Amino acid sequence: MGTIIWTTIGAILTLSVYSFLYKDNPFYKFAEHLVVGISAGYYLVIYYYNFIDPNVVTPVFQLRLGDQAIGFGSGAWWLALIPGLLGLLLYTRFFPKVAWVARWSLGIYVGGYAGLGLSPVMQARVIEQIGANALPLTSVTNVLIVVGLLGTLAYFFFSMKHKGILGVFARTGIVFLMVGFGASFGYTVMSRISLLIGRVSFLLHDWLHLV
Amino acid sequence: MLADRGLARVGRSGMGSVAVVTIAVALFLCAGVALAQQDGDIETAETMTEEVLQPLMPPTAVTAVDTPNDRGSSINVTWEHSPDSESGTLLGYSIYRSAHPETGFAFAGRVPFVQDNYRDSGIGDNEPTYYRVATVGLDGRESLSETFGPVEAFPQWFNGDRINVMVAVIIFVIAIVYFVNAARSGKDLFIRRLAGLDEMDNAVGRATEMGKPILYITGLSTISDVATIAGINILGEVAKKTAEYNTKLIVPCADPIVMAVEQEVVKEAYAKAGRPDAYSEDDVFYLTRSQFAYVAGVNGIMVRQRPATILYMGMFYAESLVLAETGASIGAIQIAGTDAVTQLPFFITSCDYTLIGEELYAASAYLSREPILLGGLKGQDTVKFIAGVLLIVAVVVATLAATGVIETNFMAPLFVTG
Amino acid sequence: MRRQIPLALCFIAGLFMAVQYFIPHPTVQDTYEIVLGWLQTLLAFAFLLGTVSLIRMHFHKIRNRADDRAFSWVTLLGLVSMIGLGFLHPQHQLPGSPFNLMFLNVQVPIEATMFSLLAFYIASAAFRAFRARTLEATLLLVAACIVMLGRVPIGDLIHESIPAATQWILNVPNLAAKRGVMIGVGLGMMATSLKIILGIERAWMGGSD
Amino acid sequence: MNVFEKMLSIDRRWIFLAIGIAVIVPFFFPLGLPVVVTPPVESLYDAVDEIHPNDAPLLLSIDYAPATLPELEPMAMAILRHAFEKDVNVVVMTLHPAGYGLAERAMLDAAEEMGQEYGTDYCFLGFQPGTSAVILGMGVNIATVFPEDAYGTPLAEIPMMEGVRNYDDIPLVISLAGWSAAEAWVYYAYQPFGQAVGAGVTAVMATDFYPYLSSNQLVGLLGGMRGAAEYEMKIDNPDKGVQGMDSQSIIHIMIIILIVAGNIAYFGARRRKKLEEAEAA
Repeated sequence: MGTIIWTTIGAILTLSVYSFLYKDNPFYKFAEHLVVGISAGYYLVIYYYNFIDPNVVTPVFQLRLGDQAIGFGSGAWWLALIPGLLGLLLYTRFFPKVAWVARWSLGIYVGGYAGLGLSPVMQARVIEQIGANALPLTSVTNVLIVVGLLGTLAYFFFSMKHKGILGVFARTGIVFLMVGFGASFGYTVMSRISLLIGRVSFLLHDWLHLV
Repeated sequence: MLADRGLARVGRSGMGSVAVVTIAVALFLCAGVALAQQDGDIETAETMTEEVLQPLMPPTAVTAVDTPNDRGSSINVTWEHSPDSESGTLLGYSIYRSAHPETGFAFAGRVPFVQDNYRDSGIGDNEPTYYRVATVGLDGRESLSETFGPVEAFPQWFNGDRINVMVAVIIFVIAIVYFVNAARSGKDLFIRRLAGLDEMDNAVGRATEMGKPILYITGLSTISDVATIAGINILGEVAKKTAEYNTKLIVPCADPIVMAVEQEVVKEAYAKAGRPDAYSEDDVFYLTRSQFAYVAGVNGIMVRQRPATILYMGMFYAESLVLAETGASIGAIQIAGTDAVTQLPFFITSCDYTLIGEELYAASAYLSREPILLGGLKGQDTVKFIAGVLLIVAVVVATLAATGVIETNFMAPLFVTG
Repeated sequence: MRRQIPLALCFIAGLFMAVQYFIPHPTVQDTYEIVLGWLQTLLAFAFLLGTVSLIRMHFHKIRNRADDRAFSWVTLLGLVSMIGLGFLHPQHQLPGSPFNLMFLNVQVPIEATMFSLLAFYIASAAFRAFRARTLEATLLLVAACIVMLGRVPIGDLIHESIPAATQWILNVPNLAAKRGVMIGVGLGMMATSLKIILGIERAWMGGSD
Repeated sequence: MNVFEKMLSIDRRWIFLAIGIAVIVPFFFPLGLPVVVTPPVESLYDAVDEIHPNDAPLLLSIDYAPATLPELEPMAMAILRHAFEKDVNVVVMTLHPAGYGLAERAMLDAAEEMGQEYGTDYCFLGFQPGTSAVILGMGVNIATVFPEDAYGTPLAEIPMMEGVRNYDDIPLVISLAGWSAAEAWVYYAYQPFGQAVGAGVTAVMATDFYPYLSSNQLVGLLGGMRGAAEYEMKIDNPDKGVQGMDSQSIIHIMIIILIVAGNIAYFGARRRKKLEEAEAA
């Protein structure tokens, strides 16, 4: 019985979303506002239990008497105060006069991820890609791949006019880019239709038991 | 006179570029040699052989060394296959370890018989350890090899497998810093036209004329995607313009930290334009972290607030086309920029202008025309040039090696990383 | 204080994260994991900022008697009920708990349906925008059509070489273009990261000066 | 407004309606659009077809999880129907912890439909953790890895398992998986024991498996919903796979027609406009 009710709720919400294809209407508005609220609440709860609880609350408030290494890594309980403090600094944004203090936390966050965007990126996106493309020019396919890559790289030159030899390469690059984009577009169609088949199957089979 | 000075400048910068490129290539080649030598070291350590034959023949040449370039606590055990491995009578190999050469061997792990190595991890650092490897028959019978040892696990302070990455990063940093400094000293830098960005002014102007808002979306990712940071940088430039024209700017966010940063960016832009009152925190707001719930919300904003201009700058996933098609249906001018290769086709199809890949990262320099940012772009191009040269050299060497003109492809280890 | 400290913190955090990549020693790697944990925890704290922002916007809509204010109540109700169910129900993640049922039967179907709208939009986008105006546009649409045909059985019936052509397009020009974009993007990412670490690009804290 | 301009300004909701119809109709009236059976599917079909009835069993490892169900379950149904139709005995098992219920469901549905009896025509071994160890162990002795079936009956007491000791007594293994399980069967059943292995994988994974086919490490391969549709055509029993491919084919062709029509309209309208301008001048 419970299953039928929940399936019906899911089905009605599914139809409400599809009604948007015709035009904006109260059913869509309802589904939209509901899912924004529900999912925002869902993520607040999930992030609290997955990060704040194990990394801050548990080490600081519950296990502070035990003096073994707890929390993440090998740090002691007081290390858990740091993310807690950085997190609370974010809340200075609620008070306009001291709101700038939140920038300290943001600075660490932005800087930390910027650092991670340096060395691993050089490895995975530059060096290994060049290595994978260092092909012997012993087949037409290999020649095309090398020319295509050089052309695409040339297209991304910003500080020179695309004239002369650079212009020729850049034009070649655009040709490869466009064929590649067309191919990705065509390749994706099938999986998107599978999603739609899945939803229609939910409505006709799981809900209405028609097929 | 002026032309002369210009030429001299070009000459100097040309010399600088050549120097940077040459040093870079040289350093990179050195890194390759170092890597190749490291491989050699490991090979010499493997040449200790002891052959013992027993009824069910055990593996031979058992060797154990500290796992290189790691955080310690692990030893690599290798061996040569037992002759029985061909006969189909083997299940696999069992690895045993002990602190003593003769006694106390404990089971460490088992691998299928197609494997000839095992990484024994989770052991103590700097403790002498002995290894034996046994063949395991289909009937469960085992036959032990000779003992190898002692060997100690220990952590390394430098990951030698990544020396090429480090050298490349250093070259990159030098190139960027060099050209940023050159730009600081007042050099005029050329940058090619980027159609999507030239259109940005018109797009903002159009919204102003129509009295409609501009919708700005930095995508669904967090700051951990650098594309999001690029999107935030561009938002800074856009907010300056909307503040100047007094156009409403709507920025729905999918990540709360991105929201905090974007509120900062927009608020400052309005303050600098002398219109701090025109900024409202309800304009830069959080919707939800959830991908398609966010899309549902943004679609609602599009059809109800009918922005004249929509800008997508950052990291996008499958939602790109849902957003861009809804935007197209309300007749908005749309400019997109992303480095998500899989989503570019959809933006190219549905938007008026699209910044492809690296163009997104060039955008904030292009829009702001700040010399130091433009200098960074020049550095980027230099490294791109180096990458192109290296690729050509590597292709030539690979071709020569494949056709037998030279014996080994000595460029290949350069691109192997760990 | 307002600018120098955040810039300094940004520099230190960035430098450490860039350098740790080359140092496998546990002293550094354990610290790295701890700092990464801090960053994730910081994001978790920020969710309260986001949620307050969402509540405030809808509260303002209700107070200003906006047209759609009834729906603002829907959002607030959904939000509050999920937070309530999540924090009051200790086993909120177990199958069958109210929190989990709401997630599976409200959030999941709506999101899956939003996702499946793509099947419709992909068709309307192709009709509207695939015009052979220029050489580039023509290449794009021809490649898309060939690959589409090559994915369904009808393609084989039209011409037997279509599946092979599809595979070739995916493996050769598509691969070359993707790698080119990837290398360029890599350099762009690194340059942006470096400019942030060195404090050259300061838009994230409201620009320079 | 001429016909070209009308075409260009068509309300996109007509396109949406057409897509919706193209997806819904095949659910009720499968069109059975031509599906060409490709060699990898053909050879897998032949391998199943050649198994002797009521003798050494086919081992079907249903290794998929819910996420890849839409693509892989039609394959399981088609293969089971084929085997049961020919009175080939089938042993069903799974290597995926979430696959137990899915494997059981497909097996029972097909068996009921084809009037097969548990224990004499088919049996279910259930799930064992440790992918490679399970596969290697079964090559030595199935009963050491699965001492009893999924419902607690010792293998020795199951009539159809009489004389089935290891891979020597199994003519064919088929793995249906959206993860590396199918590869594991190649590495640990084909490589060491020479066991004939066939696989069914998702459309995205299929390209990675072609090398195994050309090196004969796999006897046959089903790729995605299309592979399932081809198998359904082979056994003359069109079902979910063919339905899905009906929708897929129709919509793919429809999009291409839309592109062509859009271009005709665009260039037609442009040409007309130019002519009018020329006349005015």
